[in-house]
Amino acid sequence: MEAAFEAEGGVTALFGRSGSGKTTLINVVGGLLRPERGRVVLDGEMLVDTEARRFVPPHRRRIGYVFQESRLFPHLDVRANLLFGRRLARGTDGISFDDVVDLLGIVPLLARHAAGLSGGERQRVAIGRALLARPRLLLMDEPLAALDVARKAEILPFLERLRDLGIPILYVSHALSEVGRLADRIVVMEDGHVAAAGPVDEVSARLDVAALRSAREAGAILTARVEAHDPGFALTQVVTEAGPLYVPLLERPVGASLRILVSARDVTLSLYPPKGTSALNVLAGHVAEMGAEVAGDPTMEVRLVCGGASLVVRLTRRSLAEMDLHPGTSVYAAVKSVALLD
Amino acid sequence: MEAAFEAEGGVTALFGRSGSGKTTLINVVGGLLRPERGRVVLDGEMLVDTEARRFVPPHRRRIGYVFQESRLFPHLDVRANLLFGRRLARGTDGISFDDVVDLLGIVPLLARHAAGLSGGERQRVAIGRALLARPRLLLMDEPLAALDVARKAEILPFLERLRDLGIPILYVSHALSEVGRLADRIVVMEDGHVAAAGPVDEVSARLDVAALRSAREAGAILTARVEAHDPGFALTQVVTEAGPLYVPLLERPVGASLRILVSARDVTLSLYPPKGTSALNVLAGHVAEMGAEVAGDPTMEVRLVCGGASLVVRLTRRSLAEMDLHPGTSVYAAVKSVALLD
Amino acid sequence: MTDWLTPDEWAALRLSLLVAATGTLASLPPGIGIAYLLARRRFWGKSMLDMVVHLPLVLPPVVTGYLLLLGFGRRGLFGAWLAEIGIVFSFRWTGAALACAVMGFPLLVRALRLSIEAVDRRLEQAAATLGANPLQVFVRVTLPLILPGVIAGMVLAFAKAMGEFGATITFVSNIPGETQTLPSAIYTLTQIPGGEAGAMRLTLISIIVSMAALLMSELLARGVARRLAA
Amino acid sequence: MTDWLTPDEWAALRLSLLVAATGTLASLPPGIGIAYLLARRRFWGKSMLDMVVHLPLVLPPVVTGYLLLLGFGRRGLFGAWLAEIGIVFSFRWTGAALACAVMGFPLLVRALRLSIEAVDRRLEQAAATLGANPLQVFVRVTLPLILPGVIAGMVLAFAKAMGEFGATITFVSNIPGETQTLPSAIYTLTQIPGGEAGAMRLTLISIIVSMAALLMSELLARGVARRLAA
Amino acid sequence: AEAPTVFAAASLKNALDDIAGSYAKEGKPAPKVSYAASNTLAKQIEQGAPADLFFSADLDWMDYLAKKDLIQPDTRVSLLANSIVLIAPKDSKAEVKMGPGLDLTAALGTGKLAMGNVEAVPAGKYGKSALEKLGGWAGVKDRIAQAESVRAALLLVSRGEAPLGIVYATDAAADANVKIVATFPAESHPAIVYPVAITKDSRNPDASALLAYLRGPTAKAAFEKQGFTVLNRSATAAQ
Ligand SMILES: Nc1ncnc2c1ncn2[C@@H]1O[C@H](COP(=O)(O)OP(=O)(O)OP(=O)(O)O)[C@@H](O)[C@H]1O
Ligand SMILES: Nc1ncnc2c1ncn2[C@@H]1O[C@H](COP(=O)(O)OP(=O)(O)OP(=O)(O)O)[C@@H](O)[C@H]1O
Ligand code: MOO
Ligand SMILES: [Mg+2]
Ligand SMILES: [Mg+2]
Repeated sequence: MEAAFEAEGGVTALFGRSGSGKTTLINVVGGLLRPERGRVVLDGEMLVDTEARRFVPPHRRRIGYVFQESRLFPHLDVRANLLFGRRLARGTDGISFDDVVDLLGIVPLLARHAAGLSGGERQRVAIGRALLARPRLLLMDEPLAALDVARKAEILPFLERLRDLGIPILYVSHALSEVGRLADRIVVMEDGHVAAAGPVDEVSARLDVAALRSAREAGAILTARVEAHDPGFALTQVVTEAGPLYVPLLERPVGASLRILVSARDVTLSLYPPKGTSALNVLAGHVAEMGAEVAGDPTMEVRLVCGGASLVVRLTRRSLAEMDLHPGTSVYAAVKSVALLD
Repeated sequence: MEAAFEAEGGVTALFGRSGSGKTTLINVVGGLLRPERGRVVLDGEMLVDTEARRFVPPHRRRIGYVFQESRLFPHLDVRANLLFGRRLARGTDGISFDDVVDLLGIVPLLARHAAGLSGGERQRVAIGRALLARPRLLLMDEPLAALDVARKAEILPFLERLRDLGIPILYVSHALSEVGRLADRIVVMEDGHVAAAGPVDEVSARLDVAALRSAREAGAILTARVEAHDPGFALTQVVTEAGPLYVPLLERPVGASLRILVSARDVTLSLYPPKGTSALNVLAGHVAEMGAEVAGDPTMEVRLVCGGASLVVRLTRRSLAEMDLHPGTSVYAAVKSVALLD
Repeated sequence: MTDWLTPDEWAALRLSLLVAATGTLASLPPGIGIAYLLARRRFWGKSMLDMVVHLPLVLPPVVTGYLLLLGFGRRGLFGAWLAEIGIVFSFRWTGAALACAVMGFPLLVRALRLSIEAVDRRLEQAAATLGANPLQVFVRVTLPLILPGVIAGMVLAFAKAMGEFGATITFVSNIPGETQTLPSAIYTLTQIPGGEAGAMRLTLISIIVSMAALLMSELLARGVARRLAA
Repeated sequence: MTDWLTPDEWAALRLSLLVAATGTLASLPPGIGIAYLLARRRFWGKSMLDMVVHLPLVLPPVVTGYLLLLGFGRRGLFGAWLAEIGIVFSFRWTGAALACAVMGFPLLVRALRLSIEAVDRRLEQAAATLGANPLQVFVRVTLPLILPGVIAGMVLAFAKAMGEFGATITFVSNIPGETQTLPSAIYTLTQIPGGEAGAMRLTLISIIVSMAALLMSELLARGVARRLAA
Repeated sequence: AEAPTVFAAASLKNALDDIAGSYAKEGKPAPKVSYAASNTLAKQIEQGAPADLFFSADLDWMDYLAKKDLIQPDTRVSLLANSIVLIAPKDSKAEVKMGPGLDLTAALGTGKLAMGNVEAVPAGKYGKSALEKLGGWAGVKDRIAQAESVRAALLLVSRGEAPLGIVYATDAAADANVKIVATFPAESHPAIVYPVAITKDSRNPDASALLAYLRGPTAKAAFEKQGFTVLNRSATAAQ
């Protein structure tokens, strides 16, 4: 297994197919596996350096870990599980206990024993437990896979807040949409090595990363700035390099910056400006790059340039032919605003 | 906990938020929990009847179970895990070992021990193990949650084949899209009781089921019939009661019937027939029902009637206002064909 | 070899091995059964059964031997009855094996019970959904998972059998070639002025035998552990 | 009460309880330490340590007692040295407790080791990522998880201590009020004409005491199991 | 004064408990008696056990200590004598002609002869030499069930496991389930003697008073009640 990448604060998303080595990689970062060769550096501190025979044991790393299989302590109730790391971490900063249990919706579970929880409940407790230990870095291995979409939507903004508090996160997920607005950087793994790594808007708009393509979740991630709020319709207008967009009402001050995912499949192209449609957001641009044609796959990806940003669009080859798209063709991209914050 | 529903063959999807009682319910069906009161009937055979004090033990039920936490046998290698139930089940019918391991992509793992597998690998082996025991009914508790989208897309058609072979499936999932084309019936759980149950097209188009709404995955499921194939563009044309649609090429004979999901968020409405757009599928219809307005939520759902079928559309309240939609308004619904089989 | 052991001592060594191995193996099936009952079932008289199993540990071995004599002697409660179907314990090596089995029983059962209690019952449930009946579940899932406990219990019982003499000598006496096991021989030597050297020699042999058994069990256990964890 | 026990027998009962409790409790910390080493670490001499721990099981108790006498007697190797720092075992109740601790040690260690081996190490890893150092991991995760093993081991050791006399009588003799435990008293009674009735009476008392300890341990274990599984 | 400690052979328990009781009634400090096998006690004394008196069941272990200079030779007394008898279960029809040419094979049938261990247990050693002297040893030497103590041998006969056994007269008298078939002539085996002595390390001034009491009339009655013959013979050395 080979992997070299850097992540400077913020959220780094780790993508890759089942068995591609994501868990193995974060185990190395967390200190649960000793790499044969390699170095791990956090905040300038050398955690692992096989050449210098340095290996900081996990308990001195202050790296929180939300495991794929939750690993709650069966001998403790939920409250004691949550407080396990809290007591060990010195200091009083960080997120409060009440905030965490409120947000994760586990207040009614506090006195329960770990064994009786449902799959999703276990995972939420595990997230809370890792957060409360005041980690310097948070490793999350598919933390939301067992959760329903609504619960996911509740927890994601919370993770966003963590990122804004300055806790870097290394986040394993199969769903680009899940980390779209969260991640600053993306690392894509394939067969134990890094296939692509870089800033999220760069990597996510790449048409050549098979793992992203096969994820059917390809999309572009845009940096946006809050422009105005419209509480009546519960919308917020943001400005991106690609143009202005409406998104569901945000609790952010005007001027705040954020990231949004525009999924390739949520964009409809047309040659003429659409009229009288339910698509609130229409961006003008031109085709910049055509993806590869895959036998048996009716779809293709196209990269647009709208203003100063790229958008990825997935459409059928048939539409492509009917619209006669080529690099340079001017198009209008209609984006359903509801898709922005999925 | 209270639950009453019927499922006659085919796939029944079990929806509901984390902790709503999905696992508990299928544990009762599988015989791992004894209900305080109630009856469970399979193929006309009374499995549980608390009044008659009848309780068929799990090993005599021939009900396969893919657990939320895989539960592989740690003392056996992957092959022996897979063959565990195979040896016990009499007869030679059913899916072949080679087919199963091929499809699940676990051939390279056969000689490995269960403990070394990645999360997704474990889950795939667990699916294979349950299938190979030749069950009369298959219980699947979020079997695909740990898998990447590409792997999901590979396994879903396989489950479809199982359904067509006549093995009924009770399928727990958080993702409507996942079971959209699979499920015949939907049971929605809320706080331990059944909130809605019925044929998939009926339930999925209901605007009043909070669990579906909050799932942000609402949509309508249409019954379709294969009309023609277009291998050049890798598309198949199907006919639904709502009108003709293009979907990715299907390996089904002309005339075969199937189900497709039209997600509420994948439909764009316009007042005029769209022109020069990448949306292949445009259906004409009229607004039939307006969903409830939820404070703070910029979106609303609208039910259309197109031909003889219903479609659910989610759009912003602002678009609604701009387009001045009312029950009875004639509209055109543009559906991106790529969304159909996701 | 034969130089440093008298024929009687050779016989004692051979007999000890036979007795310890027989006693240990014979007590395994009932040991597993009782450990399973104690670990998994609730029934009337469970505490009683638990107590009876522990009794040989609590009682001075001589008392256990005495009780065995009362029960399984020629005129004993069960002994008389068993004799009719041809099973005789008194003054036979089989009696020594019985004594060792009884003395080692609490150790065996505890180890097994502890292991059974540690088995993840969700795996047994999974086996049931795959069509395994309770017996098949036990043989194909529970038993392989408790192998470390089986090995540990057998080591304890075997070691105990190699050292047991109080109950043995009281029950079946000390007949060279018939019931004189290694520990009986050692005990006798400690009772004779100047017998220390002989006692120490036999003790060493007994240690070597047990050491070999222990090493073998550790190797076995390591193999099992690797299978379970790797 | 006092009617059916002579003062000497009362003293023996009190002493047995003291000796068994002390021996069991005192052997717990080293027992846990050694079980942990044997279960988790690989080191040179591990087999040797394993063997030494099992020795009291393999050796006839009389031999163990004799070795204790040689080692920890007033003139013994360690005995003489320990006496200088004020620790005297020979012919004191402390010696009886030492004998019981030694005899019960293999049983205790095995139970603990079996439990430690069954602990899911991924839980310990999880504790480490939460900032727990190895000692904290052990105290807050491993130890609570092996409580069933701790209880089982202590019951075995206690029961053994209640029945042990071979090593005790050989090491510290059979002095009423000083080193005469219940099993020694029982043994003595079996050695004299007409002593059977007395022996049976004392045996019953010993059974009742052990029964109480066993029941208590079962209740404790059930509580622990409920905490672990419910 | 501190009560003296007596290390005594287990078979003396009944008698010594009686004697200790009456000794205490006379206002003397009641002795503490540690009962165990003679060899165990001898080795403990060798290792510095706090014994004031050693009361052995045979001469060998007293000699063992005497050779190591661990007893006060001038205090040594051969206090008691016993005899060994041939016993059978009480319903037995066995008859044996005691005397030279003794043959037990017929009476034994297919059964075993229960004895104390013929090398270690005193009663076993005496029994063996008597059988040798009377000529019956060769016939039975492979048919002996050697018990760990004379009590265990008695038990084997009492339970009907063995048709014949050799035990002390004192033991046989106390068990209703056995009957004495014959008594071995005193000259057929070394004298069965229970010697007592004060240990070398004894610092207890009451030790000699207790020893004197053991040789006195009250003690004599108690010993005789248990079937012992009181010799009360001073002996300086062993042969
Ligand atoms: N102890 C081991 N021995 C052998 N192979 C192993 C071991 N642990 C992991 N692997 C293999 O290494 C590969 C990477 O595993 P890893 O758990 O990192 O995958 P992953 O990317 O997290 O996958 P998933 O999304 O399914 O959890 C897998 O093929 C796995 O089977
Ligand atoms: N043994 C138990 N004791 C008490 N409560 C329990 C027990 N088992 C389950 N529950 C509770 O019952 C509710 C339903 O649990 P269940 O596992 O069926 O949920 P679920 O719908 O499968 O959720 P998820 O999607 O998170 O897996 C949960 O709140 C759970 O905590
Ligand atoms: O129970 Mo013992 O004292 O080891 O024979
Ligand atoms: Mg993984
Ligand atoms: Mg569940």
